[in-house]
Amino acid sequence: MNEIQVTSGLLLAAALFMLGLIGVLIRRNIIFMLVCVEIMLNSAGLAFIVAGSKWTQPDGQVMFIFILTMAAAEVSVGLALILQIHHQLKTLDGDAANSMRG
Amino acid sequence: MILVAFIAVLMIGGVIAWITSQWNSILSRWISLIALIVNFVLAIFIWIQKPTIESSNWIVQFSAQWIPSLGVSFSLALDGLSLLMVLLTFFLGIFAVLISWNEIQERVGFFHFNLLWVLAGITGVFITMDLFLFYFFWEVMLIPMYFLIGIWGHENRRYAAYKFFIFTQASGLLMLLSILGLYFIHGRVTGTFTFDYFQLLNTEMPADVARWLMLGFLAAFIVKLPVVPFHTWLPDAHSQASTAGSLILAGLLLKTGAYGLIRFVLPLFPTAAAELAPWAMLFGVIGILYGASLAFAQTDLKRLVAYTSVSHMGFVIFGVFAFNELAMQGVVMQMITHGISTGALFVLAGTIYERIHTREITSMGGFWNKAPFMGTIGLIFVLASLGLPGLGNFVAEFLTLLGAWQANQVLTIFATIGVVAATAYSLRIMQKVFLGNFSSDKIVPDLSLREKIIMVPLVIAIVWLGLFPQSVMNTVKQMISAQFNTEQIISNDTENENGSK
Amino acid sequence: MKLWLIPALPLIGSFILIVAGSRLSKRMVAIVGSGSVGLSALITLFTGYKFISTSATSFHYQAWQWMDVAGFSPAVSFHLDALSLVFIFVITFVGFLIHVYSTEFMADDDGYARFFAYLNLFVCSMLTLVLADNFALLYLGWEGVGLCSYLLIGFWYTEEKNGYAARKAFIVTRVGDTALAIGLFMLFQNFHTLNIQQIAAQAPQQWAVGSETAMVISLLLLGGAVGKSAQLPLQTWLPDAMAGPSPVSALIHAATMVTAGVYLIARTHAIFELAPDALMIVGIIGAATLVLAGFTALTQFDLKRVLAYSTISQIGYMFLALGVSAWSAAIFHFMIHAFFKALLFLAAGAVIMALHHEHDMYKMGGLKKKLPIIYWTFLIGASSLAALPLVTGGFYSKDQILWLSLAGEHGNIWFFLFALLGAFITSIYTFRMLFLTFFGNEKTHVGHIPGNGITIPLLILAGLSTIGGFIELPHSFGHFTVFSNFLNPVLPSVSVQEGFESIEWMIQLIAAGVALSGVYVAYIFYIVKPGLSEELKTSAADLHKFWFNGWGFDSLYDKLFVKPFVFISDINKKDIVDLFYDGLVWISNFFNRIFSYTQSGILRWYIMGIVIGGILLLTLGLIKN
Amino acid sequence: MEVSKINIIDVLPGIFLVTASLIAMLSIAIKRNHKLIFGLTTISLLGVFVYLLVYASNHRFTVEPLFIIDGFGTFITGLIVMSTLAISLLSYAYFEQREERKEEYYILLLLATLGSAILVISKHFISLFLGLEILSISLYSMVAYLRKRPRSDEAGIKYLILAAFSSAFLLFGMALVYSVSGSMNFSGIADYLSSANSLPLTMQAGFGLMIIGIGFKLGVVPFHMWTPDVYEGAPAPVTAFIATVSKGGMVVLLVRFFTQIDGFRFPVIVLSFTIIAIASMLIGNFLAIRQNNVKRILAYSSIAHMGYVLVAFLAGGRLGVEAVSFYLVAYFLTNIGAFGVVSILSDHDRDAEKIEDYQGLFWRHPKIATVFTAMLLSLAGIPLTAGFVGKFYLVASGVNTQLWLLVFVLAIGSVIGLFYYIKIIATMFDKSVGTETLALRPRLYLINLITLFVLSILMMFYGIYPQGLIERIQDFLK
Repeated sequence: MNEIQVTSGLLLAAALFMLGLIGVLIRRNIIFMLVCVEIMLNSAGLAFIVAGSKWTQPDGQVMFIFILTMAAAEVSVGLALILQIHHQLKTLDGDAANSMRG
Repeated sequence: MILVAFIAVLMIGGVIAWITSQWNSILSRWISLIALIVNFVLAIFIWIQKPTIESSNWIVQFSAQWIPSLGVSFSLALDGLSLLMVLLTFFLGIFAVLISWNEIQERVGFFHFNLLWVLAGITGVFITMDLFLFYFFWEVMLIPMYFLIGIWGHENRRYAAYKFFIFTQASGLLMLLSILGLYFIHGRVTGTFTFDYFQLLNTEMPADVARWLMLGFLAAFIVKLPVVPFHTWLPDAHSQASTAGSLILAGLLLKTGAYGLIRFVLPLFPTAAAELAPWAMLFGVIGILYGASLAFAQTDLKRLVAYTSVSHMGFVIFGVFAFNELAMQGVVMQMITHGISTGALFVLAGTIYERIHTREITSMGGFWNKAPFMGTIGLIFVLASLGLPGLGNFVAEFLTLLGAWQANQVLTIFATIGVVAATAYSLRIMQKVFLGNFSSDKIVPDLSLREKIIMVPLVIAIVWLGLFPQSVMNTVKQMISAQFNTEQIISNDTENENGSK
Repeated sequence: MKLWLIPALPLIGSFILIVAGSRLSKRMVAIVGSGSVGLSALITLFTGYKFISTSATSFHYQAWQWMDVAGFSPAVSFHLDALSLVFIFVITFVGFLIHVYSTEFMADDDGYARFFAYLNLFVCSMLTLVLADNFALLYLGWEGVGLCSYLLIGFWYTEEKNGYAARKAFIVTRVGDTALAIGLFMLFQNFHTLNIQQIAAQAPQQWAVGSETAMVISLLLLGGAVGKSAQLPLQTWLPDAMAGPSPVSALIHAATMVTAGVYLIARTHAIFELAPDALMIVGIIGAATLVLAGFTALTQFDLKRVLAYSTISQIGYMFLALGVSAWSAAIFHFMIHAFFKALLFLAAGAVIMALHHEHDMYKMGGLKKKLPIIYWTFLIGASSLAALPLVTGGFYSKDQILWLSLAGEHGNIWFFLFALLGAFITSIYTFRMLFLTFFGNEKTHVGHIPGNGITIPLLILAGLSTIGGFIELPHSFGHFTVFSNFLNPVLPSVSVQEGFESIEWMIQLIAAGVALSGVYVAYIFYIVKPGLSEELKTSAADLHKFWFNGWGFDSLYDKLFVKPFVFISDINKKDIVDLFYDGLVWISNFFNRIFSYTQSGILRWYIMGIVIGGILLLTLGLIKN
Repeated sequence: MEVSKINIIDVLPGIFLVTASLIAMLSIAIKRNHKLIFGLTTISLLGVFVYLLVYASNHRFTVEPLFIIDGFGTFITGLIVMSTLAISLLSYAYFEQREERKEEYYILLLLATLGSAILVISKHFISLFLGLEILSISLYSMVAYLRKRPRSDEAGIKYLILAAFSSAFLLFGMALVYSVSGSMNFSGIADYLSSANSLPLTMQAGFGLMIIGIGFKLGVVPFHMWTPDVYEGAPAPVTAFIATVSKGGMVVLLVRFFTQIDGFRFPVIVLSFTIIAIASMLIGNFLAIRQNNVKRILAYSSIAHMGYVLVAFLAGGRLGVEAVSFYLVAYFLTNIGAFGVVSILSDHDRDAEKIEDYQGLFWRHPKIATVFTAMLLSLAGIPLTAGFVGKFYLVASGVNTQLWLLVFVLAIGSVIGLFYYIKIIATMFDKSVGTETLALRPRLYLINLITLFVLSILMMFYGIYPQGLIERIQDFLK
């Protein structure tokens, strides 16, 4: 894989990352925030794969699999928590969960 | 070993006093009293054995490993200056216990624990010869002092305690930086990393580094002393603390600052200190006059006395930086006599507070009529405070000024004017408290036997120091002249070296 | 050698009275109080006899080494020579008489023991002052007398204004003491000792006449002297000091303490002689003070204040004498003045006591018959003060000063004219006082008739102020100079300018005439035409007020020093420096509020925080590269 | 990679912890028993500690390519394990009196410990990531463990989203670094960097993003905002865990990573960390001064403390690492002690977090108050406490490398910090209001109290006689 392709691959990942990041920032719904975080994680995974292919190593892909696993675990815990939040606050608005401050 | 005993007796005594108070509060009072008397007798014993130190500078030394990997040792030593300071500590400590005999009724055990630990910290500061250990003790005395102010103080105690703690801690940290700086510089130059005072003496370093390091040390000491404009913790702390607290603060804690100047700043950084001297003296004079002017305005008796301390401590830094034996002897005398006289004034303020429950001098007056004994004692210490010859403070101030005159004449003139201001505020105390018409609606009984037991030795001490100061001066003579001689030798050496180059 | 006993006895007396005074009976207190000074006087007599009989130049006794630091080694040691002998003689004898007087005068006072304790302490301090062989010990005595003066002026402490007067006295004199202290520092710097004899011996070798250092030191010493002796410009405290009991005024504020300045200058004449300009200033201060105080005395109505201003004025004469190097004349006038002024104060005290603490002369009168002994003794004292010729001690002592102020080697016509004017005013106000008090109609009922305790000291003092003058008679009139011969080893005699010897008798005549005409003026104004003085007072009301208030010095100092000092300390009561630290606290709290605002609890804020942090971090990287 | 016998023994602590958590899970499936699980946990932790003491203390080796088991790592692993032990002792009493099912907590605790232990010894991005995520995911659940409490859930979700968010940064950064250097091994990156004379922009961006991820875990400014909320919402023992084990593991990783790649050659990195350290020390302390919630105060103070640690980190060198190690010991002891006090005072409904809860504590429960006072003084760095020696060490390392600005800010920060530590102490020594008794049952109370006593005695001991610990640390670092 030549240098240009690596750069564009990384740029794609970065674009995805920014997309996720902006999503987290502008979304108030906690589930969407979670989803956007997942996008960011996956963009990082993509970056790993691009980098791995640049060096023709399997490490990047190994890492991607770990990221996927971790994201899954995280989402499972996250959804459970969101359920609980919804149970208590009757809303999924992230900004509503602000009882602690100062 | 006797030096370790000094500290150990106090610390252990404090713990025992705390524990026993669960069963009997009187017992804990007695325990702390006995602990202090034991120490005082020990110290007197040393003094009698070595009234004048002729051959060696150091009377007793003790050294043990502590944290060898950092070059820290548990090193204690006693020379004339330390001995006097330790004596003063135990002497005033005894009265601090006695004066709080009735005043402190709550949490007696904890009170005595703090009292003894603060004294232990102060003792440690006076006898340690390891800079790490010095800083250690320097900080150890803060916490119990904080409690003494913060728990048993007057209405605004919390604010005062905060202020005291933060001021001293902030300046202490700067000193820590300097200690470490010195430690590493010495380590780099010689290869031995050590906090040992004797080895750190004569560390070679560039002039500007020495200047900065000295400022760090100076910060801690001039806040403690205190030098205007770093004095504002003092009036609050002094006026809000319980009587014993004020006694210890004024009598002893301030002296640790003066002691530090003499023990560390001058010997460690002779050249830098000499450069600073005119400024330090200037600040001393400002302190003398500023403190006096503020003392004159106060209506809170303890606050008034607190500002007199600011004024009197101005003489200390003024004298220390005059760089001669006369002024230095004056400073040492000032440390002792101020401890006694101001301590006594605070005790007096405490006894008055016990009687009428206010510190406002506007609601006092004419107490001589009801309590002539108290009046006489008050008169004597007011006179001591204005520097009347025949009392110890005069010797101190006169020697300081006489020595300072050789160093800086203009500033000495202003410092001498401070004595006039001292007259104004001191006599104001006398007038507002003891003279005039008796105007209080409270009953003011004369001093009780216990209070007389406190006051009479203080009076004897201050008169004795005024008439026979030589016995005290002999004790530090060797130490002081050694200090100035070595400095001369050093400067000669460097001159020679420069010459040979 | 019992020299140390002289100051020690009063000290012991004072100590006993302080410690056990409240438990002793009044009789015991009187015995201890007067006895200790009496014993002291006896020892003085004995010592003086020994001193004269062995024709020694000095006795010396060292009690102990006070301090010994780096060459500064003052000892508590006493030095007795002719000068100090004159002083301790006056102090112990007049002191003893005043003690005896006080046993009756103070008999009804609650603070009986306290009074004698202070008085004894004063005598001890004063003796230390004049006996000290070094300046440090002298300073101890110097401050000690100041303290006792403070304590005794404020003796009746329940009155607020007494306390004020006492403090004023202490503080004003301390201003002078500061100058003195600095003078001592300079002396030590130059001689490496504070021993008076050594300095006196070395000074002429070290400095040439007119040397600048000598000049500065002399002026500083003068500063101390001016404060203690209530001379211009530090004279304001003495009139207020009359708040103390009359024996105190007699002893401290007339006979002894206020003349300490005279003693100091006489003692250090060796230095002053090296600074002719300083000496000139001494003379000018003396001349100005004596006239100023005289005019003020003319306008006072308080009996004791008249005497106070007259004291200032008379010490002015002594300073004038010192200024023209007429050392022994100054000391002679000191001694005579001590006798007659103590007498006047004690008599005035008796009058005031008899009239139920009435101080106003205009409310007195006609006491000649009621209090004959007081009247006669007062008359003797007053004549001496007015220097009525031939029969009074005051004539001889003052005449000597008048003569030397003109004819002495440093004398000049202006000094003489001032002194003459002073003499004229002196006799006017003296007799004004006498006439107002003892002549005319009785205006206040006489209560207490003085007993022996009061009258006997008065009589003795009256005797002394009369015969005291005869031990030193002028050249033109007997030429009997026991006193100045006696002092000669210590104080050099003054030489008279060429061509003046012949006119000495003329000067004496003028002086006598001036004194008598003063009496006549007083007689016209207060006996013959009593209304005249009132007219004069109203026609020159402003001037009268100005004089009455002591030439406005008090209000001037009040505006210049006291008010600003009090003002500054009052506005700064809260300590302006603290504002800075309050500011630090405020800033911390301000930061706290700002940063707390970021902790909003809202998740997206926090994310934003991280993002902004990240952007800053990355930008930083870009900039750095 | 070849897994040999020796390697199994070498990674035994990890295996031990995993096994323990599995057994715990199984035992829960059979029968719920709080005491049993608790016993299992403590025994397994003790076992790991004994293993480290006996076997690893004089053993240095690497497990290629993931782990390096050196003295530093072993030491901190031991510290982490012992801290977890203390926390589990505190947790037992804390959870015993709450209704929720308690047993799973210990599984999470063991796993989180495992994650932290892996972080400490990892030398590869993969192990770093795995360790971090094992730690984080366990922590999400632990933070929200008391799910009936709204605050606990709120803290959990905040922590989860923010942690995942920052993980994404970390990962992306790692990917960038990897793409430039071609290695995920620390030593490989170091090799690359040593040949490169300047930092490529991509690499720099990668490090920047990694710093965000690491900074978040450490809770340093400006990535600190989660700290107070999570500290407040989490159960007190969990807070103790976050404050100590979680942050400590990350500190060690940071030290290891940047020491290995010698990141201090690059002024950008030094500057970034300097700014972060200064901001943390100042803002952390400023935030705390008017705070009235004890847990939040401790949270803000931990921000500042991480700033202090960064000073020693930036100082680097052997003294720096020594300082970090010593400071971590002191900091662990102190923080566990402090949160232990909070948890011992907590009741069913809420944690004892308001400052009013401490009003006059000294006169009601002198023992607890004394412990708390000692802990706060240690945090403030007052002598006779380990915190003092620790701070002294930090300052010493800073002065040694002449980081005057940082050291100066450290001093200022300490002074500001004093204010709020004293505030708590002053409140405890104030006049007492009421005399309510503790919610804890006597026996549980005793366990906690003994734990706290042991902690304070250790803390004091290291404060008065630090020589032993220093020698031990120096031994390990050889």
